Amino acid sequence: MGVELISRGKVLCARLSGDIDHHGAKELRRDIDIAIEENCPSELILDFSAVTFMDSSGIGLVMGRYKLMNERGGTVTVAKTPAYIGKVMRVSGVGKLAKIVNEYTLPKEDEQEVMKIETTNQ
Amino acid sequence: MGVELISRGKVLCARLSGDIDHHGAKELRRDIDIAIEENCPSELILDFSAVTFMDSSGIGLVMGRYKLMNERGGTVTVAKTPAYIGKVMRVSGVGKLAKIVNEYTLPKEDEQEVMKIETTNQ
Amino acid sequence: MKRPINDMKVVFPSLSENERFARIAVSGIVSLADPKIDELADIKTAVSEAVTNSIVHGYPETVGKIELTVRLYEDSTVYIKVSDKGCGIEDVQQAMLPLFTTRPDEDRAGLGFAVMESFMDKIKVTSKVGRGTTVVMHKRITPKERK
Amino acid sequence: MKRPINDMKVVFPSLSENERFARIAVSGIVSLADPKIDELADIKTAVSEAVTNSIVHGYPETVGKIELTVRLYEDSTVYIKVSDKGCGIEDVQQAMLPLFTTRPDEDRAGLGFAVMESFMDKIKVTSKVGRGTTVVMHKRITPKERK
Ligand SMILES: Nc1ncnc2c1ncn2[C@@H]1O[C@H](COP(=O)(O)OP(=O)(O)O)[C@@H](O)[C@H]1O
Ligand SMILES: Nc1ncnc2c1ncn2[C@@H]1O[C@H](COP(=O)(O)OP(=O)(O)O)[C@@H](O)[C@H]1O
Repeated sequence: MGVELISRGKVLCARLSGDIDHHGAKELRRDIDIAIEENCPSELILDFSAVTFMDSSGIGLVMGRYKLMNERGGTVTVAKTPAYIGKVMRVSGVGKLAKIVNEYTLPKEDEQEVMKIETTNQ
Repeated sequence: MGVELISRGKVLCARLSGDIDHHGAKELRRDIDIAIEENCPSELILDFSAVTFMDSSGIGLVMGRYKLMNERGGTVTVAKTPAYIGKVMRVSGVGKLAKIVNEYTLPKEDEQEVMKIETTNQ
Repeated sequence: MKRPINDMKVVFPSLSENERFARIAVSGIVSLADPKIDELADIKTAVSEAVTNSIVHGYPETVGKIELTVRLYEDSTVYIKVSDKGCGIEDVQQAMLPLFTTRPDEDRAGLGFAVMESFMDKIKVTSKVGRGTTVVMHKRITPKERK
Repeated sequence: MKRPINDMKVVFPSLSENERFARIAVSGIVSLADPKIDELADIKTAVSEAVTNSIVHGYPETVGKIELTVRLYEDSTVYIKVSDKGCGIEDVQQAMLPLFTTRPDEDRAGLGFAVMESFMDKIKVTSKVGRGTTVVMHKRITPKERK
């Protein structure tokens, strides 16, 4: 379980990986929120392509980030959800809060900031 | 768990795969013994390279095949044991019954017989 | 329903790292019946929800025992029971409403029961304040063709 | 020894497919302590031996219950208990001798106890004819450095 954070211009991309459950969500949340504070993005992309399991704790994670980004006048995009995670997303109606996309491109930029945070906590 | 059987001349090679425990050993044993009956090899090579777990049921499998091959005047070779399986082999002293090798080459032959038996039983 | 062809009962403490363990244990039994990947994912998710609820809500301040029972029946029905002896639920019907949560601070979405309901065929929740909560779920799986 | 930091008790029937399940369950708990790969393999192997013995020898004709307990202690000691209420062992010392087996017909090597002894740090076997057998094993693991 972990998150890799990439900030490009006004976009912050969080590439999540591993199992997302209540146990791991706390750390993911903390890491993403710190990156939001530091980079003040107008769009937060949550990339689920490397997520292997997710229960409603992952929905809580999306909803919580939506609240934070909304307060700051920004948006949340949910990207690349594997089939089984898409199912959890659909049940939760998260599509009302976040844009759901299959693909995305990050803005190219000379100045790019990559923060890699790998939580090895199982 | 499964076994792929390759008969070339007087050599019968059994490529084992998956977890070898008491539950699966019975089927492996049956498949190998049928191939011994049919091909009458003078050497049986047991290839452990694709085995992911083994307990003393695997030792029983080797000892039982040794007895059978010995009765028929043949030999048993244990090949390509991964580290953790080598450890089980060492504890059991199976080296007294079977030749233990890292590599082997099968005799080339025009007439070759391949029997693929994949047991999907988990 | 007839006697189970296989079953398992696990007892473990309400530590959040055991959410993962509960999923592994349930996969271990259910996968013996050769379910389809998405059916196994559904069951793992439902178990994860129920176990997380016992950890987060059942024993909010303490560490208590959680009991997980899994049974496989001949007709390919999976029976799952998750129970705790925690604080219990005052109004079960209200608790089961989508988006209802008593812990919004903790980023709980209030969708645990909604996920269990939509991923399993049947769910029954019994609870008594101060005594604990039991969730029983059933799902019929389609075993892969055996040779 | 102090209180465990995590523990689990599983009860399951003596079906041979549960040998695999027992290994999955024990890995699920032990892997939370981040052991080295070969230490986890040792523990899985020892559990597989003990559980197989209960299935093959403890309940040769019937299906009975097997109980598996795993505890993790703060000093990284793993405690494992496997017990059955099967036929029991008449002479435990003899049973533990390498190559001794009462089921040579079944391709049993008589090395189950030898493997448990050499893969774990400590093993204690208690048994009573007609009442059942309990195997208790300990192993100190080296948890990987945590960040
Ligand atoms: N095992 C339990 N013990 C006590 N209360 C529970 C339990 N499970 C659920 N609840 C109550 O039901 C509410 C709704 O649960 P759920 O739908 O899973 O959403 P969430 O877990 O996100 O709060 C919880 O907020 C809690 O108040
Ligand atoms: N749980 C048990 N119940 C009854 N008898 C047992 C049990 N475990 C071991 N035994 C006896 O001890 C003998 C030696 O066991 P072991 O060293 O594991 O070798 P194996 O399983 O290959 O026979 C067995 O053959 C059996 O007679």
